[in-house]
Amino acid sequence: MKDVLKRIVFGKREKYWWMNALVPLISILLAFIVGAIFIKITGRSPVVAYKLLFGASGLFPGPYWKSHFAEMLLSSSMYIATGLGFAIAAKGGLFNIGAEGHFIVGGIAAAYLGYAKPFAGLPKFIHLPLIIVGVMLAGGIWGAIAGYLKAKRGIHEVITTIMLNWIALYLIEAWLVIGPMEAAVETGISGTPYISLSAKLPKILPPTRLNISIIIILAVTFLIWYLFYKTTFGYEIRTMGHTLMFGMEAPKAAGINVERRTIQTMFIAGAVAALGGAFMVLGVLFQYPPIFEGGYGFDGIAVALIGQNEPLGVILAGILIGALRTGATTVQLAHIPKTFPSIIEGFTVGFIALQMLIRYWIMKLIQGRKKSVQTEMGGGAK
Amino acid sequence: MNSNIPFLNASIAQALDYTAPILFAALGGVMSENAGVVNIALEGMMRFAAFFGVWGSFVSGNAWVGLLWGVGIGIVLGALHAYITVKWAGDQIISGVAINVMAMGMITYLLESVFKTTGYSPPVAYFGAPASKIHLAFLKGIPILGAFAELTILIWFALILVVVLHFVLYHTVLGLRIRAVGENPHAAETLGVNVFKIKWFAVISGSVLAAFGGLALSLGTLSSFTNSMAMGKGFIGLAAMIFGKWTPFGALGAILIFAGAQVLQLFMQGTATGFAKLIPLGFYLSLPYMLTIGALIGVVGKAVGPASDGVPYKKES
Amino acid sequence: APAEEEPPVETIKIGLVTDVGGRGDRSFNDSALRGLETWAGKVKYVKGGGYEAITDAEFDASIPEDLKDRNIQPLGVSAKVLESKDKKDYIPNIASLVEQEKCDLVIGVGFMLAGAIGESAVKYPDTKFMLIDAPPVDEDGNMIDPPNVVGYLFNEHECGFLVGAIAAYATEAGKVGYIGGMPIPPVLRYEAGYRAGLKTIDPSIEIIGQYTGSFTEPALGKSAAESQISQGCDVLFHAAGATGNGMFQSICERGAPYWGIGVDVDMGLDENLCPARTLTSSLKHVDYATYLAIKSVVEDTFHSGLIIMTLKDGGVGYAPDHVADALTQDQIDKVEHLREMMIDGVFEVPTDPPDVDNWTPPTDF
Amino acid sequence: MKALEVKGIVKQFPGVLANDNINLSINKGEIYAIVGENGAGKSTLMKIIYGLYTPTSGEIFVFDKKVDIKTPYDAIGLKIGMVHQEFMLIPRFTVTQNIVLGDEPSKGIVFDYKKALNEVEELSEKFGLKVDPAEKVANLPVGIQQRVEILKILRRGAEILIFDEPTAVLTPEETEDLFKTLMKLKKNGKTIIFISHKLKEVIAIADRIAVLRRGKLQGIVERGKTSEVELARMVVGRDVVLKIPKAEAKVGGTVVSIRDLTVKSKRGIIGLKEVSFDVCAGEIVGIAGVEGNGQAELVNALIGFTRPIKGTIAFDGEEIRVITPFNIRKKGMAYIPKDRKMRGLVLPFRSRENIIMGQHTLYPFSKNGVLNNIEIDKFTTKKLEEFDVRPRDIHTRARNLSGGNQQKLILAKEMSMEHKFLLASQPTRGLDIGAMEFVYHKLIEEKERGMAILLISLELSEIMGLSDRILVLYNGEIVGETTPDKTTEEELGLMMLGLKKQKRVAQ
Ligand SMILES: Nc1ncnc2c1ncn2[C@@H]1O[C@H](COP(=O)(O)OP(=O)(O)OP(=O)(O)O)[C@@H](O)[C@H]1O
Ligand SMILES: Nc1ncnc2c1ncn2[C@@H]1O[C@H](COP(=O)(O)OP(=O)(O)OP(=O)(O)O)[C@@H](O)[C@H]1O
Ligand SMILES: [Mg+2]
Ligand SMILES: [Mg+2]
Repeated sequence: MKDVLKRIVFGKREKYWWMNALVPLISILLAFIVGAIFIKITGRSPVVAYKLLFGASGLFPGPYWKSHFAEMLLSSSMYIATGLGFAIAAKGGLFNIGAEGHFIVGGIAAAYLGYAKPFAGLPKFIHLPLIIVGVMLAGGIWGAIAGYLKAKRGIHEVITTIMLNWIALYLIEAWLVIGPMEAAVETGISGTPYISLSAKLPKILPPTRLNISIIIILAVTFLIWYLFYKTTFGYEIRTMGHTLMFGMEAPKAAGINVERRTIQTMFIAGAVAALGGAFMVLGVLFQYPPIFEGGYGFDGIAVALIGQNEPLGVILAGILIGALRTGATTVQLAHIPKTFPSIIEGFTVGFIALQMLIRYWIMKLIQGRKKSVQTEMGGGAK
Repeated sequence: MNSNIPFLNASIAQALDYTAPILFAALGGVMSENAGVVNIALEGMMRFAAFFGVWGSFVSGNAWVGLLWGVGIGIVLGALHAYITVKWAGDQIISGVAINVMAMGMITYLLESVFKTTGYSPPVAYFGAPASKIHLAFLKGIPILGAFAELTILIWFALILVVVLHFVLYHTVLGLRIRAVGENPHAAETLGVNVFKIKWFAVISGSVLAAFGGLALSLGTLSSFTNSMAMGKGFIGLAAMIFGKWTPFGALGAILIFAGAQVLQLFMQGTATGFAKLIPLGFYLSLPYMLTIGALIGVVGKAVGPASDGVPYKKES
Repeated sequence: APAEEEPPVETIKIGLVTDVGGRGDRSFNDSALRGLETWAGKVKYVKGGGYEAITDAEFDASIPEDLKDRNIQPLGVSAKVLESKDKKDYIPNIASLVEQEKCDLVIGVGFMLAGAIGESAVKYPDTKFMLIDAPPVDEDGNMIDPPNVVGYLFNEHECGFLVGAIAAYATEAGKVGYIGGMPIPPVLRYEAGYRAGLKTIDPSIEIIGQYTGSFTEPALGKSAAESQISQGCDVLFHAAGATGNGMFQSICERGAPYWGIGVDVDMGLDENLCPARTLTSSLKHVDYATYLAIKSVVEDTFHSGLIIMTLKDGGVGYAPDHVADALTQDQIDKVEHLREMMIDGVFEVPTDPPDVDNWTPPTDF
Repeated sequence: MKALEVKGIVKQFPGVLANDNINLSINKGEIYAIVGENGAGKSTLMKIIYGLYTPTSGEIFVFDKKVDIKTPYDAIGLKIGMVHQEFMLIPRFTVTQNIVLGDEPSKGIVFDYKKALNEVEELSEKFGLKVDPAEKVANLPVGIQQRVEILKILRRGAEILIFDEPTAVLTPEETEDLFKTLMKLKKNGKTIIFISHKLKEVIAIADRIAVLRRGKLQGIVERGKTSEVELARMVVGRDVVLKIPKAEAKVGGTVVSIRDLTVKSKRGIIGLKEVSFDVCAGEIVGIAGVEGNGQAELVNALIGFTRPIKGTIAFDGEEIRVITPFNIRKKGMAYIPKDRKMRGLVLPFRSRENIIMGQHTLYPFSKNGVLNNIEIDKFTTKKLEEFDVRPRDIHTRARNLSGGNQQKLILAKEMSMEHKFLLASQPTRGLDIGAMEFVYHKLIEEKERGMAILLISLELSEIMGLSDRILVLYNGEIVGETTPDKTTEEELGLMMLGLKKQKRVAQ
């Protein structure tokens, strides 16, 4: 997917542009092959496993397809959100491990705005947008903290985002959810109160749970793409992406306000990742439970990387992972542990990392000369 | 007063016990990143090693065999990471994430296949057993030093490694070359330093260190593998390495602050009275993390890594 | 007795959805699985999935002391278990158990599934559902009572109270520890009961209580235990899931005079923990509840509603483990007497830790 | 005896034929110069000889033996050493560590730093290249850094030394030192290949001169058998007016005025002491000085990279309290940085993206925050033509441009930007004479359009030729102010070394 959009903007530039699309596909294919071998080794049947996996993945029509399809898109929308959270920061040369934190911050914000008095009971067309805005603000601010510390204090974002993840977790689950925001426990079910009807994401494919979250995230993704490749703001962020990590100062010298952009980039990253948490609360759980157990944040990194940090790529990768996870629970019926799909996810990312090798193979196929491969890389490498 | 000495020592001992796994991971990071290869797979490597250590100890009934298995998987993963990032100049972040994700899936899968459970392994021979600890009776009762009276061999190893690694990096030819490769591989190459060899070495030895981190957890602190045991420790190690400005002693310092706060936090919770009782649990639990950021803002400040850390090294064509 | 009659021709299918803890949590997920697989199904889970039958010996061994007299017999049902990796999985898991596996009864383990079971119950009126630790709720979190759902709650505070009392007698230091995972309702009920029990026997006993913030971090559990021990505690009780393994770890390393108290299941029987120094365990018979629910389906006596499992009906209790070694017969009798009193409703045990302070303990026992 | 021979070397880059069948034969003990336009293929050829690039075809002979140089390691083995256009140094390491790296004196595995220090000491004595072995390279001015590079290759017993534009970054003094060194090396029988754009130098020092153009060998001239003019014609393919056109300054109002500016240097010592001066519309003020005497500090303060510890900077009569590159550029300042790669360009970006950096927010490149690609491409095409950036392709990544062409791209970017004040720090570094001439004309043009220009340069000829007023920086202070017609290069030289002060014209 790499550079696809660059090409849309700049016209076909790289000689072997189609490679950028082909490589991830081959990576995924290889991952499934290796995955099959792995199952075989551990004494199970790859055929059965994949049958179940894909049968229930929602990717292909089949029994109960509708509900699987719905479940797939439900997860995908969350993976895309956290994936973008990572990709956006990466575009600006920032290494954001904070999607996990942004996710739960988004969750709690959504829950609060969803049940708290002044808001709850507003008409849906006001309440829902209001929640979305609030969620993005909350997640954005949480992200901006890391951005601020990076910009003003030069503190490495890796540290701050990791620490902020844990701080968010504990402040939310060991304070807010069991304190100020705790529900009246007469049902014995703790966590925050449930959100009002007006806060729930409208369903779009009854009787399934599928709701507008996927539409929202697709829209957001488009906006992000537009931001990056069509606006001066995105242009500035990309100049940082190529220089920040290597201590180059060209953008700053050119009068680009790098500090502010850094903070803004982290804000946007946080805001988008937070949407994922909101989707979980507004569309699936309807409350913030005592223990949230996201995990979406870290998978988001994988999603972003499989998608080569490009908006379109993130969408496709998000759908892939969403499908794998949806099919995941059903493979248990063949007595294959539910985590099997994340093995495939791992292999996929692995082969993506090995794309130089894959490119080299492809090149060899087209014209078995190593030199040309290297020059192609020298010329086209990021 | 004297009555507090045992408690003080015990607390320090706990802090050290808590430190060891993270410290190993951080040192692993120091090793490979000084050679210019980012390793965010510390987390996954710990998890792999924690499991294989237990597995080895389980089948052999001998903790040392477990140790070997753990080191073995460390080498394998290191080789994988090096093959991707050094041989094929692949993106180091992507490669690292790949290993982390695989660790999540594969280990659960193996745990299930080997021990028929997705939760825990049975207990195995380990280094934390009172018998196998290093006993320095003469230290007992001395304030602070007393904490070192009964530590596992792995904790000692971690502490000694800090010194060793410092020596290697800053006082040996190898160290000079490692750092040169991390700073400017092209310069190093024009002087005939074999950049690739150095990177391979640093990455593999780095991940072996990370592997020890996993072992310190499953065969040091505990005696079994728990599916979620290494959760986040590798990343804390990563953070500590950066906090410590990519130096062994720096990392140690960072982790001691963190582990200290962790122990303190638990203690304060337990003995909270009066006003302290009103402080929500969340603030106690997040104290170590807030403290870390605080320390960075207040004291440590800006950290700059090796100049070409994370930059894939490709020969010009 | 119903157990004597032949199992029905086409076997009844029971589905079970674990919460994210999953199989092998050595806690209530495993407990529920015992009720379904070991007791109702008389099978055991084997490598690579699948089941194999177990011998009568194994079967009898699996039944805890305090349930021996409750006539637990195989029900010849077949089990379908789905683990959940994520909260989002509950509903799809239930759906595939109902739609694909055509299960007669679907069991949801843990209050996390309250919503999922609630929704599904409405969606699939012809399937029966059982929910552990909570009543079913609808999309707005309101308790509902569909005709096809039975919910089981447990009085953790009652068994917590008993182990508290035992701890009070067992401690020599006059200082005991409590380790919690996250302060969620069941855990809080345990803590409240525990504190109440201690207060009843000897108000002067000091309690050091710590929350590790996680149910899955044995290393933290160990730190907590070490910290409490180094502050002079000699009896430790945990309600922290896997985190608690760390507590038993340090108990095991130190041996006498330290005692550990297990939670949910009889951890004194768990070879993997520390049988030698497990004083007792506060039992929460999810297994028995599960068994009862299945039985009601098999015998077609299923009733919807909310069932609260108490000391009286064997829903909760304490495991004998090493109580006899640590306590004098006279003390044991006192504990037993307290048990009677609770069963007879002579006194109530608070369910929220803060309430313990101004709660007046029973005296004449 | 032939030291080095290349036969039919061809190097094809995607889209660019950098070297086209080049044949050279270089005798042992001679100083062999290679000149040519930017992008002619000089560096490429050298990199091939040093094993950094693999040629598409062609053969190399070293001391009459056919060799196959795959890596710099092979080159070193063949006693070939190279001082690169961009230095290959590790700033965080000390001079000594940099020099001994790869062949370290050691006791067992332990790095014997003391021994290394002595070795370097001796080495610099032996070749008369003064450096402080214990100093961090980051703290060294380029001149000294280059010495370190030379010592590096000498220590490896190099017989053939390649210098890629060594003088581009040097002050006249440093250049003279270097030439002394080169002659000394020549006496010791070393062979030297020397790339430069400064034809005067080349004629002064080289025994033979090869001229490259568009990747082809244009011709080889013997020492003394050519003149600067003639050589220039060979290089550029047309006559070049090396004399800088004089234009009378129509001095307007003050644009920038600096008062007792005091700035700390990277190393925390005071690098600039209480400097005061004005730059007016329509004049070029030249700053002469040996590198490391505060130029960097002055530049950093003006562009807002470092905050002065004392003093004020006023723009258009209005004092600016806190200067950031952002707000100062808004006020209308353009800046040609000395360091292309660090401050000039985003290397992975294409020409079209680089050239708008800094003005991307302005119409027509963008309108309410949305980029207008058609306009950008039009503009880029025009500018590449105007500033003769090669290749013309607006999609070339800056990374793949030759040094000189990168510099041209920066000039195109900065000079076409809306501005009142131009801060030019060594604007002609690495340019061929053709380009140099072009830049001179541009600067004069600017001035006539009423721009205020502050020119920082190590080239006295440049300073003398272009400036209307000359300020001499020494040791962080302005030790003299004069005008080209009132002084000579000699006098300036003395002032730059602090040997001669001159009363300043009162402000
Ligand atoms: N890695 C590369 N990929 C593609 N083209 C390249 C690469 N390196 C150099 N070129 C092209 O090869 C040509 C020669 O470059 P080279 O650096 O040898 O020029 P040069 O003579 O050194 O110019 P200068 O005097 O400005 O340094 C230039 O047109 C440049 O754009
Ligand atoms: N180790 C050394 N050996 C000899 N001279 C030195 C050494 N270190 C510093 N100097 C002198 O110190 C002066 C200041 O160097 P400095 O690093 O300030 O240059 P600079 O102005 O920062 O370089 P630039 O303008 O390229 O940024 C130089 O003139 C140099 O001659
Ligand atoms: Mg060049
Ligand atoms: Mg200077």
